[in-house]
Amino acid sequence: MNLHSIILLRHEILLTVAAVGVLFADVFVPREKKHNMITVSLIVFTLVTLLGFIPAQGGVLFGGSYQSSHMTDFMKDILNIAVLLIFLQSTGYLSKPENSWKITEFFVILMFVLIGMDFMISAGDFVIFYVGLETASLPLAGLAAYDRYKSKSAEAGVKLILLSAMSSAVMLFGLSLIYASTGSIYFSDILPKIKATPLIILGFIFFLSGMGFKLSVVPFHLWTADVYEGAPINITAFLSVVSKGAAAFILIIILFTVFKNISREWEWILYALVITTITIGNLFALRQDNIKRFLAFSSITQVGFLLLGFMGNNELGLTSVVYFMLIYVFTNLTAFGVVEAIYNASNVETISGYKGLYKTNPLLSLAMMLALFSLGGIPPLAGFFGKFFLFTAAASRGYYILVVIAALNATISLYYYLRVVKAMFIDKSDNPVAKFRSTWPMRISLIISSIGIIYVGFASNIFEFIYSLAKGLL
Amino acid sequence: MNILNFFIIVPLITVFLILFSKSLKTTRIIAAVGMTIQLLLALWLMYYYLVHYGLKQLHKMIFVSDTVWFPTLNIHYAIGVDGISTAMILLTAIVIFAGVFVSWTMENLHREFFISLIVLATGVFGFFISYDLFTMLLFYELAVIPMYLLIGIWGSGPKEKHAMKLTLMLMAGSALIIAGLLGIYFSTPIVNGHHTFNMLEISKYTLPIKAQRLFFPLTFVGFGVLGALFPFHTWSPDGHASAPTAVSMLHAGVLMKLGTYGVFRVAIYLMPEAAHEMAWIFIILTSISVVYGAFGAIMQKDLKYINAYSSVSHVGMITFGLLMMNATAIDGAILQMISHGIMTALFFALIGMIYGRTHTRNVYEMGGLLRVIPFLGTMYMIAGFASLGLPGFSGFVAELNIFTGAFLHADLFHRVATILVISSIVVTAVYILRFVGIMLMGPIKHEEHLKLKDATWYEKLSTITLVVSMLAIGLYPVWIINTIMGSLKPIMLKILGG
Amino acid sequence: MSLSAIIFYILAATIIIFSILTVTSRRILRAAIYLLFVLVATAGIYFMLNYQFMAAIQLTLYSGGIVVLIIFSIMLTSEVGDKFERPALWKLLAGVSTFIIGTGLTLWVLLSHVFKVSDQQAIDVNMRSIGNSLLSLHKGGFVLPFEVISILLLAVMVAAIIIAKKEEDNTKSDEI
Amino acid sequence: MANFSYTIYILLVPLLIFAIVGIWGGKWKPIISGLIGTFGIAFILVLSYYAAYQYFFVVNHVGHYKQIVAMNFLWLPFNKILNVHMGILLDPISAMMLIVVPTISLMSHWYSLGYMKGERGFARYYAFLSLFTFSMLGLVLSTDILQMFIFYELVGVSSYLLIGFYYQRPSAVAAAKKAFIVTRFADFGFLVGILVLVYYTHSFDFMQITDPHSPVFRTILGKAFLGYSVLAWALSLIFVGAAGKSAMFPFHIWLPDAMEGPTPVSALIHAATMVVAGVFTVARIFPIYVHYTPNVLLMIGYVGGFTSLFAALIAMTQFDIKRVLAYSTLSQIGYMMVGLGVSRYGGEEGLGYTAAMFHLFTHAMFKALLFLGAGSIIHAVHSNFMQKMGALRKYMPITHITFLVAALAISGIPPFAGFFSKDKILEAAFMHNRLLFWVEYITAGLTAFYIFRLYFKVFWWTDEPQCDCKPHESPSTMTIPLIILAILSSTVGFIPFNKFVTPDLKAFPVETDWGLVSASVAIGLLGLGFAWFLYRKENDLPDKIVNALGKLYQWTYDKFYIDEIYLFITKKILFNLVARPIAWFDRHIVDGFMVGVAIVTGKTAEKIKGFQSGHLQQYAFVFIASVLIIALTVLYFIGA
Amino acid sequence: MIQGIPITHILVVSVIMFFTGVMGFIIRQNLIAILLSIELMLNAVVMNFLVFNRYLFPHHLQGHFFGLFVIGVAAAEAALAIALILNVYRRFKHIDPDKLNEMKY
Repeated sequence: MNLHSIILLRHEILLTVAAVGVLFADVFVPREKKHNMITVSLIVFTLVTLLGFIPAQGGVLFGGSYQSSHMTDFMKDILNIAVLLIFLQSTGYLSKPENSWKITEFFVILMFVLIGMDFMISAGDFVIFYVGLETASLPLAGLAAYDRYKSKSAEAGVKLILLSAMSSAVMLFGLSLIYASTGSIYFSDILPKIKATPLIILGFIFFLSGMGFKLSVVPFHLWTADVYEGAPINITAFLSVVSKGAAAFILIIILFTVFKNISREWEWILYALVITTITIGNLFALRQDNIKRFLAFSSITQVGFLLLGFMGNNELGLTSVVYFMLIYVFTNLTAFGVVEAIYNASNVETISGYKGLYKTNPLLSLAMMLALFSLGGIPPLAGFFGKFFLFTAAASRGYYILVVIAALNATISLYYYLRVVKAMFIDKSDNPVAKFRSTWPMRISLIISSIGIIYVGFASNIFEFIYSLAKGLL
Repeated sequence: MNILNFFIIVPLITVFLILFSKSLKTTRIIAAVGMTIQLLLALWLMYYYLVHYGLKQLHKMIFVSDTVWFPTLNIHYAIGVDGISTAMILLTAIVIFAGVFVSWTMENLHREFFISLIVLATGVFGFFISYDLFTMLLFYELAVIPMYLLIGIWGSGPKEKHAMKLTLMLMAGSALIIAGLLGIYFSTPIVNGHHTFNMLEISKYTLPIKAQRLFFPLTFVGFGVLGALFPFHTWSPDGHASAPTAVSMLHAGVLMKLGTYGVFRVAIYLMPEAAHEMAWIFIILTSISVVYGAFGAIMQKDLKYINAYSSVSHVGMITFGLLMMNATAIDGAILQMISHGIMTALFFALIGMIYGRTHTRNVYEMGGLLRVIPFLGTMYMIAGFASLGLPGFSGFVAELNIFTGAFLHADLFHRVATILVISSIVVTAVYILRFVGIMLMGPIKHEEHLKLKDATWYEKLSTITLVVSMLAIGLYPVWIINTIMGSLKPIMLKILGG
Repeated sequence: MSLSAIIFYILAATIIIFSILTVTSRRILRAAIYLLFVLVATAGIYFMLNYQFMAAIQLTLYSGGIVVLIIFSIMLTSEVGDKFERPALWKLLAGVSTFIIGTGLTLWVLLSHVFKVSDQQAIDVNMRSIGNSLLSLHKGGFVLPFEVISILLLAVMVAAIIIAKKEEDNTKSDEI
Repeated sequence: MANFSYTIYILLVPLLIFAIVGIWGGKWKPIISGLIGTFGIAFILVLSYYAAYQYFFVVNHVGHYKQIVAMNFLWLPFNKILNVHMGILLDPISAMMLIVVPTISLMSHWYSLGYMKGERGFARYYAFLSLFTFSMLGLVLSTDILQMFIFYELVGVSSYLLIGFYYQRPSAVAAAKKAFIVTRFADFGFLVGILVLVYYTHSFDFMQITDPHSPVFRTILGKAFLGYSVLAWALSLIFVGAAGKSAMFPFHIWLPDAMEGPTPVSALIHAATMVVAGVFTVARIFPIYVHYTPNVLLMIGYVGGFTSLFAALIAMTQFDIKRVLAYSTLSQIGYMMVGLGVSRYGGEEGLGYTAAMFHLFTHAMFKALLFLGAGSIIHAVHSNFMQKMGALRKYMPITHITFLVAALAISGIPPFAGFFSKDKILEAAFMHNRLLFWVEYITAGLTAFYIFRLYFKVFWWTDEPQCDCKPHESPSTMTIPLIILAILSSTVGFIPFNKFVTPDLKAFPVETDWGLVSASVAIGLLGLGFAWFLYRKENDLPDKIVNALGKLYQWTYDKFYIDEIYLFITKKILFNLVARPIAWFDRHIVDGFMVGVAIVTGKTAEKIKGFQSGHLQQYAFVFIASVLIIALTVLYFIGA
Repeated sequence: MIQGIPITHILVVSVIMFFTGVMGFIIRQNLIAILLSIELMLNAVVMNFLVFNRYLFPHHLQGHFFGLFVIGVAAAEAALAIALILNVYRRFKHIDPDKLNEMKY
């Protein structure tokens, strides 16, 4: 270990230090002052996030097990931002008396998870990838059951862990097959040996389905809605934004680098998956009333769009995926922030409960509308740009039919986003959510993410920046 | 700074100021001032273009500016106008100007209303000034979406359902457009390492015919949905019926023109070869639109439905004219865009005003209104006459151009289609006069209608603005025709040159 | 047939039979014990493969640790004499068909693949080489996953704590 | 050459009056609007007379005319070749119309000052009258066939407005609508005709498209469509337009209903000016008809002939005096059409043309007189029905005398105007088409009969009027126009039209066929006498005849059920069988499809909800099954 | 490398074990039994890695270590899963997966 490797590993090291530090600090905080840990954690994590932006050259460590590049750094930064926003949003929830004794754990576990993700993204072999992946998913099952007094939360936790264990078993089985045919776990060694033999294809499909599970790609998505509904909103937000982001990042890197020799095959598999994902996600989202389930299915649809970028299979594809993820962070977290704020204030988490919200809480409604429109891909919000570039990426490879299908599905998705808008702005309610003020960290996070929604689309330099990173990676 | 940017900046500033307005009074004054400035700008632009190029039948893109936006994809914020877009901008400015005055007493959530309305207009202006396909798309969708809120919140009847139908159908159209635009983009040759979204650039190439065959119908239908192309027009009656007055005006008057303008500027202009090949399909559809819309209007009861179907018919004629693909017909089609825009805006404005007084839009419940509200009644008749293509109003000139242009095709198919389309003038006369007769003439059906008040100053202002605009074209059309003709020259070269 | 072959087939048979028993036995405790047999038999195979270290880990961590943990939890959640109901028909059908198709497909792929058995000199697997590999910073070294897995374990521990920690506070449990 | 540029004021002044009175008229005392209108028209009258005088006698040698374009400007450029111009074309027929239109218009304006006094919307009325005058003058002065079409439309709309003047009366609204729509339908034909024609001639300009020597027609003649030459199609379609305005069968149905308008309007529009627009149009492009499509011209003749007979028959049975006059108008326009239909080109052969124009001219005078007289009667009796009248001669002497003059004129009794023009038409028909001659000859007799039936029923028949009213002579504002028109009706017949208005613009000598003259006078007198016999005194003989005729009478009385047929076509077929199904189709099929897509989507969503059952193991099964399915599919394709 | 045993024979064992685990996951009526099935699957995977390593690539230890880490993760997973299952048991007083469907559709 030298300075160079420390800088390369700065995200992971910073996080480890922060997590362990917070965990230790917790020991010295008396029970009745535990809520101070919120502030401490926030400050620490803000620092981590900021320090993550320190530029550094990419490089390879541990004989290829760890690959860092500008692109992976940027991906980690995106995840950091997302987690920071989630932390900001969760203050209200954590301040509730029943959670006071497990505040620190919340932060620490999420930071650990984030470390796992960072390693996963930087993985240079399948072992580190696998271990990172598990680090990034197992503890979340615990957090899903964070509201352990709630039956739904308990149910969510157990569903998540069992299904995710199964999916990782399947994925591992696939990896073993790939190992069998290539003789290595290192990406760089595997790459030249990948051919479209039945063994590799089978292994690849097992692997892909495992990743599909993490990304909630239909038909591997069934856990999503239940877990999202049962888990506390912050964890749902984390699952839907950060987990998905990390999985998408590493999957696209692996697909574009390791498996690029069988791209013809995986493109066609993804072709089918895109269609099923978007369509099924839409169909289920259509009839949800619980806002969390609704957002779950909506996020499935969004992943379907994201896969369009995978179809791009070039710099543009990578760029559009990362760009979309960035936008998705802001967009979805705005939505989750609003949902959380409302839930904390009034325990309402159904769409029908949102009726008349604009009358009582105009700003929150506007933020929600912004988020929903962005999800629906309405200009000039960032979602439009994100989606358009994903389409562009797919179209750049000639998948026009797919683009048409996806775009038509985007229209359907608009239907249910508008349904929420309708509930908030148009419908009258005898019993609307009462007027309230959300906590200041929540407001900060909503302001940041709303600005993100508006700004990221217009800011072509962000897109160009990502593109330059993508060029560096591929 | 490019003057065209003001067409976006002025509304944005207006919107921004409205955010801080406290009462309806200040809101509407801000909106009115903003839109008046916009109208003056548009008039100045038209004047400028006329004096320098229009009257001499010259073509020039003026105020061209081209800022690179997304260098990787070669997306630019490219703006500039020629005679056609200048005319469309003027149309938009007129209609939104009138629309603001029509909404003078919008009590409910006034700030939000005017903001949405003006945002919508911004989208339209942006669409007309840009010549980069991406920005066009962006503004296009920007213009479509506030519609949902405008109808959903301030509409009437089963407004949510209708707003949803409208939004979804239009966005579905836009989905096709997205695919079409991307297809066009990737069919352009790579210059300096990039494809291009720049319409002017693209028009210099002949896209591969295979690509054209795929993307022409996509873009055509996509834009056609907004242009109420049969059988994708059903959002129009419902949407218009539920929309508040100013929105109906803007939507029928301007937004539907986005569709036809897109059909023209993107589908036909960029892919003329496919257009020539496939025109017959769409000629059949538009001919159906024209006659079908007219017949559909006869049996309606609701004033807005009547006008919506009539719009289907009239806008169908625009697309029909475009598909004839000669200068005369296209010229007519563009004129028809403007003419129908103003005419139908006037109609909807009047319907709103009449509804505001009688509280019904069912024609069969009204009667003899000419007696009690002579100003509005007369205006309604004028709108009716304009709609049935009476000489002196812009519609006549436009239709005549379309018909004459269409008749330049001597083969049986075109002739039959054209004659079918021309026959709509009779059907139009039937329903217009029928409803004018029922509603404005005859005995007064309800006692309380005797107490109705005639137009107020702002109502007069908005209607008269529109009528004057129609007359300005209808009485002496040479100025606008020369402008359009001049700008059509290079386009025709592309369309016909092949 | 050599002795090792005979032993192998016995182990193989054990594994297969007890695997199936694990998933079919209607008494949970027995199922856990059957699993233990499977794991032990697997360890036997690892021995035969000359991976003593792995065999040891298998025995201690898997058979020793996990199965015991499981058995404890079984004790907590069910009475000794409990028998499950028979699974629903759809589950049975689904499970069996998945098994048949899955096995068939995978085996078909595996068996039709020609594995080139390496004739290279096998690396000597002893504690030294394992230790070296585990702590090596270079290619073939696994220090990084080793670190990460420790984080994983820490995280899982913390997570398990918040799930399992005794309820110190007297906050309400809102349902059930 | 004299400068005709002032003629533009003939068009501008009425337009200006329309605008001014239309916009501000409502705010003034009504009479001011009336006076502005009337004096404006008087001003135009002077200008027009001067222009006509200049045209006939100053710029041209009498009997040798040129077409003069007084002014012309580009109005609507279609493309490099096709342009629509607006302008003023002076030639004998338009110069003639410059006399007719302002004259009758002025009379109507003047007359209306009395007739419309105290009516609501007095200003509006004058505005519309001015609009009409503008449109009609624009029509006759057109240099360009599209200009003519434009003014066709404008004439149509001003007619609509004036018929619907009493817009609170449902019958008036219906009549106005009918008039507009029927003429609009005809205009549709007209427009298509124009477009077909223009496609080949590459010009809208009358100077070019009526030039029979233009080479372009030779080339068109070769082109055929469905067996007929394209030119014949075009010209037939143009005639359709003309027939619509001139209310030729089967477009005649609007005219009788149009009598719902105020009577002076009927006099101006539906008797003297607008309804002859069709005749004028045919006359305008007569050279082409006669040179290239004689068959179409013949058809025009037959249509005219049929209409004249048909309308005369109906006129005999009607009791509404305005309707009688309306049918009489139809009949007389039929005459004009026959005149054109039997005409040839050049020299004496062009007699029919000249006669038709002559008849147009004289008819305008006496028919306006008849209508205004009828208006005066209605003004006094407050009813349109002759059953309510009788013996009015005692109460309304001026009206009586002037009406008698007009009746004699229309009956073709010398020396009144009608005699001269009708006689010429008969002469022309006799020369070229015996069938039409006989039709017209009989019609002449019928004409004399029905007009005198009217005359006697109104002014004689009983000793006292049958209404509960006090009939009185109309005020001088109404009677003076009557007197003027009566004078005109008795004198204009002496104008030697053959010197002025001929198809080839060259005068030709005309010889009177005294045999024919006497025959025509005889038939006129016969009709007159028969009417005298039946209706001079109250008796029941007419009823007996009616009973004797039975069904035949009934059919005639019900106008041969043409209205009902139209009603059937519009209400039953167009509305119920076309529009209603389309509306239904649109709501249920097209929109239903779109809504259906939404519903199906929703239903599908409902149907597949079972996938998300909440069962952990089902999720696992779906997962594994999907993996296996994907694997099988992909491996199958890889293998293949 | 076991003398005289071809690699495929071992693979048959591991594949059967794996899919037995899958089957068990689907058919069992008890959350802990499901956990047992998962352990079967993971065990099969580990065996796969080791067999491949030994038979095909004996000159390095990558598969071997992969197996090792899988066992480590499996242990953590099992521990957490048991904690969660116990949590479910505390809430519901049963651990029957069929009755664990409060959230659906």
